[in-house]
Amino acid sequence: MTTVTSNVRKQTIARAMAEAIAQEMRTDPRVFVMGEDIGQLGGVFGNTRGLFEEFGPERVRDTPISETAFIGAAVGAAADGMRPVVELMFVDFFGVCMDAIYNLMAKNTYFSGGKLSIPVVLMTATGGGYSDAGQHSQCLHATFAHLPGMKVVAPSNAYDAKGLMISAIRDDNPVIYLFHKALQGMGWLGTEPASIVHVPEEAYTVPIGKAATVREGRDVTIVGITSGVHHALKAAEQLEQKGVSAEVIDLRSLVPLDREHVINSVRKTGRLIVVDEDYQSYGVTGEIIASVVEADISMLKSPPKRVAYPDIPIPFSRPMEQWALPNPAKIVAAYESMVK
Amino acid sequence: MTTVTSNVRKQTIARAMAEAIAQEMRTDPRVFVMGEDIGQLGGVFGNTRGLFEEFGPERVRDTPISETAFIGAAVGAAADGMRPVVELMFVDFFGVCMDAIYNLMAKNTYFSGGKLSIPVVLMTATGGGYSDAGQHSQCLHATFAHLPGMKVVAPSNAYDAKGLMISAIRDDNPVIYLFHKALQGMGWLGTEPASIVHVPEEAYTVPIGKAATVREGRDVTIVGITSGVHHALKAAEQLEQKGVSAEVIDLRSLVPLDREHVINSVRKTGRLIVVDEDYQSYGVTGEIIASVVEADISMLKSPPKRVAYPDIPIPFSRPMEQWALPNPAKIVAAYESMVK
Amino acid sequence: MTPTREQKIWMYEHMLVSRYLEEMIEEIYMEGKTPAFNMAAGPIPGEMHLSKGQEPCAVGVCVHLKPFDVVTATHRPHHIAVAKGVDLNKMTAEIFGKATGLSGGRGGHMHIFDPDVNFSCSGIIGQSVGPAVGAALSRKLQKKEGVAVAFLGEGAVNQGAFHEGLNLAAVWKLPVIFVIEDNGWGISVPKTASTAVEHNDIRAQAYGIPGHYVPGNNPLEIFRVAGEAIARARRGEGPSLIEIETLRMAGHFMGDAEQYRPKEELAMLKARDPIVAMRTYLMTVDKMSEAEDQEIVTRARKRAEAAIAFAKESPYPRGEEALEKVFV
Amino acid sequence: MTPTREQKIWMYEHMLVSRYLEEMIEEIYMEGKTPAFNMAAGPIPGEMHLSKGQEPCAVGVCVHLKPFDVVTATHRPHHIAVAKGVDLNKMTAEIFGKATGLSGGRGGHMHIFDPDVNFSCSGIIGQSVGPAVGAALSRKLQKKEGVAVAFLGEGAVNQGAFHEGLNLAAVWKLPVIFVIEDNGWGISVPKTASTAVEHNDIRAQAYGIPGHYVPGNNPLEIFRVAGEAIARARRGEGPSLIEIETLRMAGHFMGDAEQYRPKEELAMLKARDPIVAMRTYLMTVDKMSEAEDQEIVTRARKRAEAAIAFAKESPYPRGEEALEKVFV
Ligand SMILES: Cc1ncc(C[n+]2csc(CCOP(=O)(O)OP(=O)(O)O)c2C)c(N)n1
Ligand SMILES: Cc1ncc(C[n+]2csc(CCOP(=O)(O)OP(=O)(O)O)c2C)c(N)n1
Ligand SMILES: [Mg+2]
Ligand SMILES: [Mg+2]
Repeated sequence: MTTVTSNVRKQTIARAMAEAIAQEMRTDPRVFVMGEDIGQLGGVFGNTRGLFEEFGPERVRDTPISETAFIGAAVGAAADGMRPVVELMFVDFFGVCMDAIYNLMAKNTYFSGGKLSIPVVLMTATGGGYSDAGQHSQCLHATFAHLPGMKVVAPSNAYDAKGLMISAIRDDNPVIYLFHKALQGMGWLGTEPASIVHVPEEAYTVPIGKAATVREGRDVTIVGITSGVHHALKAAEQLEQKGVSAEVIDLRSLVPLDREHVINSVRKTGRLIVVDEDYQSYGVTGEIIASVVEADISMLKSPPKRVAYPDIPIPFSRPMEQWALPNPAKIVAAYESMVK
Repeated sequence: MTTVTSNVRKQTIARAMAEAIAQEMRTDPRVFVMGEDIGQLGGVFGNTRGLFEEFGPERVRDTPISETAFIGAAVGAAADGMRPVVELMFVDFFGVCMDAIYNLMAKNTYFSGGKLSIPVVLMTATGGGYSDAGQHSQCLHATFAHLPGMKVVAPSNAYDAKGLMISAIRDDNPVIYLFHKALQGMGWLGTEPASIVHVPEEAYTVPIGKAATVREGRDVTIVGITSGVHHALKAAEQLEQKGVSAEVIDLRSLVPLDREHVINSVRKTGRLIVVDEDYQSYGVTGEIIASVVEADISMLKSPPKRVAYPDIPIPFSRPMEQWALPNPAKIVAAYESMVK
Repeated sequence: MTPTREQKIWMYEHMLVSRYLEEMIEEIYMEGKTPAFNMAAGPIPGEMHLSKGQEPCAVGVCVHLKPFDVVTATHRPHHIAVAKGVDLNKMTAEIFGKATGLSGGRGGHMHIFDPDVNFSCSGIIGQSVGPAVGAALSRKLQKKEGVAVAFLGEGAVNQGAFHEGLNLAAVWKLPVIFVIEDNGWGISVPKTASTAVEHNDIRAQAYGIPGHYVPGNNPLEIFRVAGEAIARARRGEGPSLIEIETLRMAGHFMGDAEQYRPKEELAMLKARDPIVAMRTYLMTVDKMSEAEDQEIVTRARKRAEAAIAFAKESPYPRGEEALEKVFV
Repeated sequence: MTPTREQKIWMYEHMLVSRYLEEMIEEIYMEGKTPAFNMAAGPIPGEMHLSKGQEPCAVGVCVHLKPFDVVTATHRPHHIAVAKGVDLNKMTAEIFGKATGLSGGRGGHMHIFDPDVNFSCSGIIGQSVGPAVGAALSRKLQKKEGVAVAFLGEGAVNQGAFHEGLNLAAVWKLPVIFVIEDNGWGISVPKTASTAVEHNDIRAQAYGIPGHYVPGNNPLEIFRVAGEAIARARRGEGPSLIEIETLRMAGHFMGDAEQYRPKEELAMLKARDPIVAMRTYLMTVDKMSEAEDQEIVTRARKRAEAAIAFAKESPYPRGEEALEKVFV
């Protein structure tokens, strides 16, 4: 059917992010973009492609390699009425600028008693799987989500990517926007086909702080974010072959965290597996599990399970990295160990 | 009895830390100390007092306010055979130097395939309760414990403080040593009397990665670290008045985490409360709870509880800060809500 | 560039307001902290960094600023806040942790935020720089009037944020002025032990921007140099760096016994009080009469007293208000 | 300070080894990555930052160094590692992610660590500085022979770590040399858009240390300037800063289409190849014969070939070895 096909507008996350930023820049002159190589290059990960050409060097500003300065500057510009979208090229570089992020961006609203709004979007690339080693492959979900004062979102597909970006730009609070390299649809980083989905042309929002059930099921709840969602969906398909019906939840936001959504699902399925590409300990998996069991311990038929990155720096060599990463097989195995 | 009294050598944590460092410096010429105001001033929190006088400015080095430089330098010196003990004055300042800590100190051993040993002790002050507001009162336990490659210890009393410091200095790996300001025994920061205990004069070690049961009990396990241990002990006394027997565990180390110790206790008591002065979400409380339930969910008689810092920046004003902090009453209330 | 008599009086008066306010705070701070000094006790708990002796830096710069100009300050912000026109009552209430404070007691004395006059602080060394650069960028992008001034201590100059911010401001030619208050000390560490050069104005060369060193803690000299730098920024000619020799008359924070500080230096403090010098100057050069001085002194003291009274009378916030204002 | 003929040949040969090794890596890197370029595919996955064109910086500095001297490098480390005497076989195996690699495949090409010759890297911009300063401090404290050299790109100079480290080294007068490889680009951003001054040698003034600018990507000039700075450090006279004009002959990393780079600049790359220039120089000035050249070329190529062969033949680590070596 031609009509249906022509309505489908499949996009990558990279493209969806750039489109969202462009649309907001067109309607809101306060929005501007800063970061390394986000101008003429269009961003190392493609998510600012086309912006420099359309909006020029004043509103799409390549910066020196000075993250503390330009993120600090974003805070000052935001307090002065602008709405900066700032890129930290890899999340792994947070350590050179975490004070600007966390002691300025995240806290100045509180320090001002709510008088100052700091509407910064800090977008940054996460994730591994392509042998970029220990300083360029991390997720660091919990590193950001643990620290109050910032919202934290992370899309698993292009539809959410656009909607969450527009929500983030319009939000009067700082938002950390994590995008996973392997889901960007950049080709040269591998591409998860399921991240490329229909993206409406018009501007729309996806609410920050709301999880989504991306697959319904009865026997087990699998919770993930970004890459974890895709592993979960693949595992669910494999489980289906074995007659197991898995429900898959995409958290989409880590702060605020939609605990209710997860709890309601586990209440139904009685089993919980949490998938996370971030380091396991003191992380997302622990928080989700604790949130469920502190709400109600009786609904669980077996101990919850986690499939997360082990507590080791990320190795370069492919066999080691692939061994360490979460994957569908590990999720299936986790389920099987639950019921045996 | 005179003999007994004369054997008791009560010390503050600050004093115990300084004594440990001094003893190691006497026996090991590779040990030296760097940081802001750790020389003539003896450290803002007293934990290097006397070192400058005994060892002089070469081995006890006041630094410029350049945390990235001197922590990075500690990594280079450690790789070159030295054993630096470095102070980050407040843990809250991690953001200006986290890359040196986390992308260098914590990972260089792995990057070198285990060939390089990076024996740095990074000691830093945590905790609030004295109205130092949002950039000077945090604990950030999970911020460090989440990231692999560093050991993380945090004493609740002077005996452990000395033993853990000696272990940390002798450890061939990087160790984050968190000391809580309100337990330092500095007077001007308030003093928890129970942190001041007998400290043997001779050098001794407390193993890194081993929790301690600081009070035995049957009805509930209360797990804490630093200030949380003291709140737990006070809560246990109050519970005892009500006929409830609480077991209190001092984690002492967050990495490695002595999960077995906690699990064994919960197996006995059937109930778990985790106390933490760090922000609640994606933190220590979630990790402990998840570790217990993933081991065995059937041993819990009721949902586990957490008494942690709410997910807000730390307010200055006393009524707000005191309201937000964990305390014994909150622990008692948590227990009561469990059994009602 | 020389100040008018009116500007001089303005500077003098604002130095006095800051000084009186701090003297009153100093006294109240010690309530509940004697005989045993416990920072957590008394009507004003927590750290207290007094700025006495450094008032010339604040007034000499801020006399050139309008409310729409932006100032970012440090952990030692009172004098600057006073000179920038921060609401004195609300600021004092904030220092007391009261509900009527600028942020309802959430920030305290290291986190003085008054958006009405574009004033903010950070307690993290060096972190006044980025936000000032960003505010200047914002003005440039919006083509809106106004410059930004970042204050920082001489100890802060060795923090990476300083370097990154100055380079960024220079590359983008932003209307921002970096003012270093060189009081010779970063807590217990003297400048000579922490900084590889004698004066930090030379560091301006690393960014191709003008650098100035102002000796003598003299409001008139500061007026001149700051005035030129600010005018330059207003003309769109980019950033400047100014280092001012000043004086920390108190300890790093209250409770600091200053045993590390040479006795001779401590003995000289009173004699080098810049307010005394300014008064003498005004009397000699500007023929300020005793009566006029009394009037100014009284006005200044009354403002401080009113602020303290306001703070004292104000209620505390309720504990659970801590949960509010994390997000807007 | 002028190099002996032997030193010149040494420099030439080490430039060749690095170049040949990279050419072989370049070819193998593309295996499995055509027609669709996917960084994750092929025998050498991940990012690949080639140093071709920058070899003069490495040899001109490292010819003065002994194994006990310390070198810290960047995300673009091959040429420096070669010149510092890193084990070529193990380094190449590391780049392939093999079990026989320097770190058993844990680090890859951005994390070349060879403690035997005191060589290490960081993939984080600016973070070569701190560890070099620390190694220099260690030598001073231990009264042990040796200097430290931190290499960094011109883009890295605007990172806070640079500023902090130089000040610290200057204050403590440590035996460390900071070498900036100015290839004009930080990924797609030209130096003019990121740096407020034309040459970074002027930034040495901010730390009261000697600063040198070496134009022309010429090993002999680099030899002279680096030699003096290293000798100065060995004499205990403290740190120096050197900026070297060099040339990025490849894209930032492999796969970079370099559309941001002026066509004329790209067209000139081959003509500006420093190895060709060095060969010409040696033939003209040092009367290197074709035969001698052939000998050197063959020796260099053989070393590279042997390293590649070693890497290829080596086994991969087992997946679960990932868990090892987190702690010693
Ligand atoms: C990044 C960071 N490091 C350390 C501190 C602790 N600290 C607070 S004030 C201070 C000294 C600052 O010296 P200077 O910049 O000269 O300002 P002054 O106190 O003299 O006004 C230090 C080290 C801090 N707040 N932030
Ligand atoms: C702190 C940090 N920010 C950004 C990056 C990403 N990055 C890698 S290389 C590079 C450019 C570096 O330029 P330069 O220092 O001139 O070295 P070159 O690549 O030219 O050798 C950037 C921005 C990084 N690795 N670390
Ligand atoms: Mg100072
Ligand atoms: Mg470069």
